[in-house]
Amino acid sequence: MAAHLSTEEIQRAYIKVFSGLLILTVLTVIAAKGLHFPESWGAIGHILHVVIGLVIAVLKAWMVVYIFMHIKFDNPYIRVFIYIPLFLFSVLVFALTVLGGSTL
Amino acid sequence: MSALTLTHEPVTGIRHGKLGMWIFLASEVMFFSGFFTAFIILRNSNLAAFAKGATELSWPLAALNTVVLIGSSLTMAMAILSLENGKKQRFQLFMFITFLCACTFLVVKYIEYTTKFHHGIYPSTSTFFAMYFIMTGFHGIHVLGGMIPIGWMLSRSFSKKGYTDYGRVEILGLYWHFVDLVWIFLFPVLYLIF
Amino acid sequence: MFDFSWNMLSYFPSSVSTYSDAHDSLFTIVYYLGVGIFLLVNSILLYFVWHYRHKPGATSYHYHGNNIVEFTWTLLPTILFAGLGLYSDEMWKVMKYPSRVPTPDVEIDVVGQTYAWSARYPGSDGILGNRGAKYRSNTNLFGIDPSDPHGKDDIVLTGEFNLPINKNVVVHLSSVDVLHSYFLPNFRIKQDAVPGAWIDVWFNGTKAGKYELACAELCGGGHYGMRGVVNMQSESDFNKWIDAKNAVRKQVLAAEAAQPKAPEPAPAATTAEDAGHTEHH
Amino acid sequence: MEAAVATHEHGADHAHADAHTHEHVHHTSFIRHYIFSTDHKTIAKQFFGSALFFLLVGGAFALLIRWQLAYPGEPIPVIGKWLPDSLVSNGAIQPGFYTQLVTMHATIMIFFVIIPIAAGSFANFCIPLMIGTDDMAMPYVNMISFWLVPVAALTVLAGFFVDGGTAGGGWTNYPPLSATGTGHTLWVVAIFMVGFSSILGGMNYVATVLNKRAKGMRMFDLPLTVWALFITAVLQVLGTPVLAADASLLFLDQVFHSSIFLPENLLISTGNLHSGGGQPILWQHLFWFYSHPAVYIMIVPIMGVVSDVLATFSRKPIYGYKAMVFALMAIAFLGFIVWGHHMFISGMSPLLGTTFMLSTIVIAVPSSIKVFNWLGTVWRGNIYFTTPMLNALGFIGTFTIGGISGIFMAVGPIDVYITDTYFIVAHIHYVLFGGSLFGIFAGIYYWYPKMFGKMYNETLGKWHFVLTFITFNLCFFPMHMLGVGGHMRRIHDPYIYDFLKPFQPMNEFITIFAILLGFSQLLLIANILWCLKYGKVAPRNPWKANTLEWAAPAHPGHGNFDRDIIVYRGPYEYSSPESKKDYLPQWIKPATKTSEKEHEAIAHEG
Ligand code: HEA
Ligand code: HEA
Ligand code: CUA
Ligand SMILES: [Cu+2]
Repeated sequence: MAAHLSTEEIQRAYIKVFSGLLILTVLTVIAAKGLHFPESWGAIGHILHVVIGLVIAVLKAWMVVYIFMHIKFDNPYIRVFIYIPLFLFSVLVFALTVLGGSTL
Repeated sequence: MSALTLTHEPVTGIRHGKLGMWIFLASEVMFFSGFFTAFIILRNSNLAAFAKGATELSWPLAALNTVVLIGSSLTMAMAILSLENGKKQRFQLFMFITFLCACTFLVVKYIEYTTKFHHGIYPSTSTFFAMYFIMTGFHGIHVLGGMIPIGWMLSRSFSKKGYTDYGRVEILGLYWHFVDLVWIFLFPVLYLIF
Repeated sequence: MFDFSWNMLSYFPSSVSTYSDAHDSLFTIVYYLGVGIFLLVNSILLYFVWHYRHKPGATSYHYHGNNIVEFTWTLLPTILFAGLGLYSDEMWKVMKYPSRVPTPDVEIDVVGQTYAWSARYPGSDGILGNRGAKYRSNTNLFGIDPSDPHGKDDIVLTGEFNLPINKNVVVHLSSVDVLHSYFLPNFRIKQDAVPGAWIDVWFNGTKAGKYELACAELCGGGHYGMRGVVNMQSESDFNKWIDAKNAVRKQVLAAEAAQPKAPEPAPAATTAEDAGHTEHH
Repeated sequence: MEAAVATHEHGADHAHADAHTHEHVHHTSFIRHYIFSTDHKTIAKQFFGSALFFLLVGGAFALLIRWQLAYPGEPIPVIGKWLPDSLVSNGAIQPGFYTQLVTMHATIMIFFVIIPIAAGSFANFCIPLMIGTDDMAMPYVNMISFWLVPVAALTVLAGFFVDGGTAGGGWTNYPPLSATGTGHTLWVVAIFMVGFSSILGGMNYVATVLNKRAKGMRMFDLPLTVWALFITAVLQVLGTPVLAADASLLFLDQVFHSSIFLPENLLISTGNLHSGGGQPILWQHLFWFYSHPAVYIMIVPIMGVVSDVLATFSRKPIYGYKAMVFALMAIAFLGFIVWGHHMFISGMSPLLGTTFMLSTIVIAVPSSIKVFNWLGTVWRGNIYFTTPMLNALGFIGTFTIGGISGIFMAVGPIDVYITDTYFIVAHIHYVLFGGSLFGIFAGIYYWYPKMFGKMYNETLGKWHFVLTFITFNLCFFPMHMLGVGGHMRRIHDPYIYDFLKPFQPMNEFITIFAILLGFSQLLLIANILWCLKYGKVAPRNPWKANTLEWAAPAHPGHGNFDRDIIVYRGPYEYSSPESKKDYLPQWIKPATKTSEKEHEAIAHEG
C-alpha cells in the first residue's frame, strides 16, 4: 500500500502520530486533573471538561484512523465503513438525549 | 476445459479479507456505540453516582495503559511496514513488543480489577461500575482476542518457513488499531470526565 | 358459528370517554383509507394477473418503466402519508404532551404490582402526600413519605376504584416491580407502568358504569389475571363514596393515635386497605 | 472470537485459489464435505434444513398456544399427559408455560426460521451464483456463521430444562421481568450467538457482492434478489451489534446483579442485590434499534426474491428497476430511524413519539413504491402460474394487508389502543407469514431445481399454496377483529375478562384453521423430501430465466460454473426485441450466430 510514499516517509508519519498521541494523552490528563474552572462558572465548567476530553479523544482517534489505519493512503471507498456507523451512533444519541430528554 | 477465470481480482481493489475486516469494524463501532449510548443515558440520569465512581478509579493506571496501547499501535504499524519491506527480524521484534504491550495492558487491567474487588466494588455497586466493568471488560476481551493471532504469527515467523503473509498482518493491524481506538475513548470517558 | 362482521369498527368495546370518541373517529378515517387502498391495489393486481395470464402465442411487453410514473406514485403517497401523520399528531399531543394535561379535577396515583392494581386517593385534605422510592415496601407500595402529614390520610385501594364522570381525571402511574400496562379498553387508554418513573395519564369519562381495567404488558405468568375494575360514577355518587372512605380512614387514624407509639417509625400508610391488598396476591 | 475472524478470513483468500478449476479432484472427507463444509451451497442447504426443522418446532408451539386460547384449562390432546407437572396441570397448559411457549414460538420463528432462511440460506445460495462466482469471499467465516445457529438454538431450548423454565418475557423480553432467572440468561446468551452469526454472515455477503461480481457486472446489473440481500446484509452488520450490546448489558444485570435496567428499590427477588439507578426503557430503545431493522432483515430479501419470480413468470422486465433499488435502500435507511413506534406507550418522551410517528408513516412510501412497481411488472405480462409465481402473488396480497395494518399502528394515538392486542399479532403474522414465509415458499420452489438438481412436484406445490393461502387468511384475519375488540396478546386465559368472553368462539375458529394451516405445511415437507429422491431431473434453466445462477450446471458442484461468466446486460431482459426467444440471459454475448447457438444449447441442456 501507499506506494507513492517511501518507507522512511511513512515511518516518520508513524513516529509523528505516536508523539502526537502521547502529547494529547498528557494534555487530556492535565486538562482533567490540573485545569480548574472557577466555581462561579457552575455547570459550564463541567461541560467544558467534557468537551475538552472528547475533542482530544476525537483528535487522537482521527490520527489513528488516518495514519495507522491508512485511511489517508488507502482507497477512499473505505471511508464509508467509518461514516455510516458514526452517523447511526449519532442518530441514537441524538434521539435519546436531545429529543428524549429526561424520560428517554 | 481450460481454467475458469471466475476468481479474478477483487472488484473494489481491496482484498476480500481486508474489506471484510473493515465491514467487521463498522459492526464493532455499532457494538461499542450501544455501550456508549447506554453510558450517556445512565450518566445523564445519575450524574452524582457517575462522578463519584470516576473518582474511585485509578487514572494513573489507565494513563499508563493508554501509553502502552498507543505504543503497541505504533509497533504494530511498524511490524507491518517491516514485513512489507521483507525485514524479517524487525518484524519479529515489533510483533514481540506489540505482544508484550498487550500483556502489560492486561496485567494492569488485572491489577485494576482486583483492587476494585478488594474494595468491594462490583458491577452491582452502581450503574457507573456496571458500565465500567462491561466496557473495559469487552475491550479487554478484544485485546485478548488480538493477542491470539499476534502470538500465532510471531511463533510462525520463527519456524523454518517463516511468516510472510503481509496481507493477514495488515488485517490484524486494522483490528489492533481499532482496539486502541476504543481505549482512546474509554480513557477520558471513564476516568477523566466527571 | 359466531357473530362475524366484516366491519371491523363494529368490534370496538363501547366508547365511554372523550378520547374514545376521538380515537374511534381517527381509527375510522385510517380504516376506510386502508380498506380503500387494499381493495384498489388488490383488484388491480387480480385484474392484471387474470387479464395477462399466459395464452398460447402471447408475448409480453418489453418495457422498463417510466420515471414520470415513478415520480407520481412516490409523491402521491408521500403527500397522503405526511398529511395523515400531521393530522394525527394533534391527537397525540393532546394525549401525551405534559403541557397538554388539563388541570386535574381528580388526581390519583396508581401502581401495578404483580399481579394487581392499586390506587391512592388524596384523602380528606385533598392532597397526595409526598412519595419516594426509598420508602417503598410491601406494606407501603406507593412509598408514602411517613414524615409528610398530607400522606397520613391518603386512601389506598386495590382492584376496584371509583372515579367521577365528566371530570378530568389525572392518573400518576408507576410500578413497583416489573413493567405493567394500564389498559382501559372502553376509554381507549393504555400506558405502561414503568418502575422508577411516574407517568401521567388523563381521561374524561362520559358514561357511568363498571369498566374493566386490564394489564397489557407481559409481567409474568399471572399477567393474564391482572384485572381490575374502574367504577365510573356521577359526581354526587362519587363524592358520597369518597366521603365514606375518608370517614373510615379518619377512624383508623384516630385509633392509631390512641395507641402508644411504636418504637421505630413504621411506614405510615400501613392501613386496613393496605393490609387488604397484600392478601390479594 | 475476533481472533477467529482475523485469522480465518485471510485464509479464505487462498482457499479459493485451489477451487477454481473444475477438473481439480477434491479428496475432502465426509466431515469437511457435509458438516464443516465451506461451500456456500452446502451451507445454504444446512441453513435450509435447520430452518425447516425449526419451523415445525415453532409451529408446534404455536399450535399449543392456539389450543390454550380456544379451550383454556382443557388437557392438551395426545401430549398433555406426557408433559411434567411444572408445565401443565392435569394436562392443561399452566400460565407460566404459556408465556414460555409464546416466547419460544417467536424466538424460534424469528431467529431460527425466517432470518436463517432468508439471510442465511437464500443469501448463501443466491449471492455467489447470481453474481457469477465460485464461492463467498470468506468461506470459513461463512461456516462459523452457520454453526453458531444450532448451538444457539440448543442453548435457548435448554431453558426448558432449567429451574424456573425457559425465557418467558415474550420475544422482546423487557426487563425488569427478564432480569432474573436462568432461562432468561440462556436466552440472552443465545441471542448473542445468533447475533454474532448474523454479523459474520452479513460481513461475508457485503464483501462478496462488492468484490466478487463476474466480469462486466456493475452494481446496477445485479438481480434484485442480490440487491436486496446486499442491503439486508448491511442491516445485519450495523443493527445486530447493538442488540449484542443490549444483550450483554442484560446479562450483566442477570448474572452480576448490576442495575443497568433496574431502578431503585424494586419489590422483586433481586431487590436487595442491586443498587438501582437504571433505566428500564433503555433496553427497549436498544432492542428496537436492532429489532425494527430486523423486521426488514426478514422482509427485504423476500422483496428481492418476489421481484425476480414475478419478472421471470411474467416474462417481463421489472418495472422501474432503479426505483426498486432505491426503494430498498430507503426502507433500510428509514428502518433505522423508526424504532420508537414499538414504544408509543412505553412512557418515552412524547416529542420522540411525534418523530417516530412521522418517520414510520413515511416508511410506507418506499414499500408502496415496491408494490406499485410489482403491479407494473405484471401489467401486460405473459403470466405463467407456477407454484413460485402463485406464492409471489399471494405475498403481494397478504403483505399489503400486513403493511396497511402497520399504518394503523404507525399512527400513535391509534396504536395506544391497539398496541399489545391481537391487532399486533395479526400484523406480525400478515407480514411475517403472509409476507416473509410466502416469499420464502416462492423462493424455495423457484430455486429447488438449482439447489437439489431435481424438479419439485408442481401439483403438490399448488395444493400447498392454495391450502396455505386459504387457511392462513382464515386463521389470522379474524385476529384483527379480536384486536379491535381489545383482546390483549400474551394472555393465558382471556376469558377471565368479561369483555373478552364473547370472543371464545372466534378463538376456536382461529385455532381450527391454525391446525389446518400447520398440517398444510406437511405438503411442503413432503414435496421437498419426496422429490429429492423421486423428482424429475432438473434441466439447467428450467424457468428460462436470465440471471446467472441458471448458467451453472443443473446441480452445480464445487466451484459452481463450468463456463466463464461475462455479463453483457441487466438481469431482466425478458421478451427483448433483441432476441428471438422471450428471454435473453445476462451471460449471452450480444446477438451473433454463435451466441444464438449457445443460447439455444443452454435452453435444452440437461
Ligand atoms: C416482516 C416483518 C415486518 C414488516 C415488513 C413490518 C412492516 C411495518 N410495520 Fe411492523 N411489526 C413487525 C414486523 C414487520 N412489520 C413485528 C414482528 C411487530 C411486533 C413486534 C412485537 O411487538 O412483538 C411489528 C410491530 C409494528 C408496530 C408496533 C406495534 C405495537 O407494538 O404497538 C408498528 C407501529 O408503527 C409497525 C409498523 C409497521 C409499518 C408502518 C410497516 C411498513 O413497513 C409497512 C409498509 C407496507 C405497506 C404500507 C403496504 C404496501 C403498500 C401499498 C399497498 C401501497 C399503497 C399503500 C398506501 C398508499 C397506504 N409494526
Ligand atoms: C415468522 C414468524 C411466525 C410464524 C411463521 C408464526 C406462525 C404462527 N403463529 Fe405466531 N408469532 C410470531 C411469529 C410467527 N408466528 C411472533 C413474532 C409472535 C409474538 C410473540 C410475542 O408476543 O412475543 C407470535 C405470536 C403468536 C400468537 C400470540 C400469542 C400471544 O400473544 O399470546 C399466536 C396466537 O395465536 C400465534 C399463532 C401462530 C400460528 C397459529 C402460526 C401458524 O402459522 C403455525 C403453523 C404451523 C406450522 C408451520 C408447523 C406445522 C406443525 C405441525 C404440522 C405439527 C406437527 C409437528 C411436530 C409435532 C414437530 N403466534
Ligand atoms: Cu401486569 Cu401484565
Ligand atoms: Cu417496527
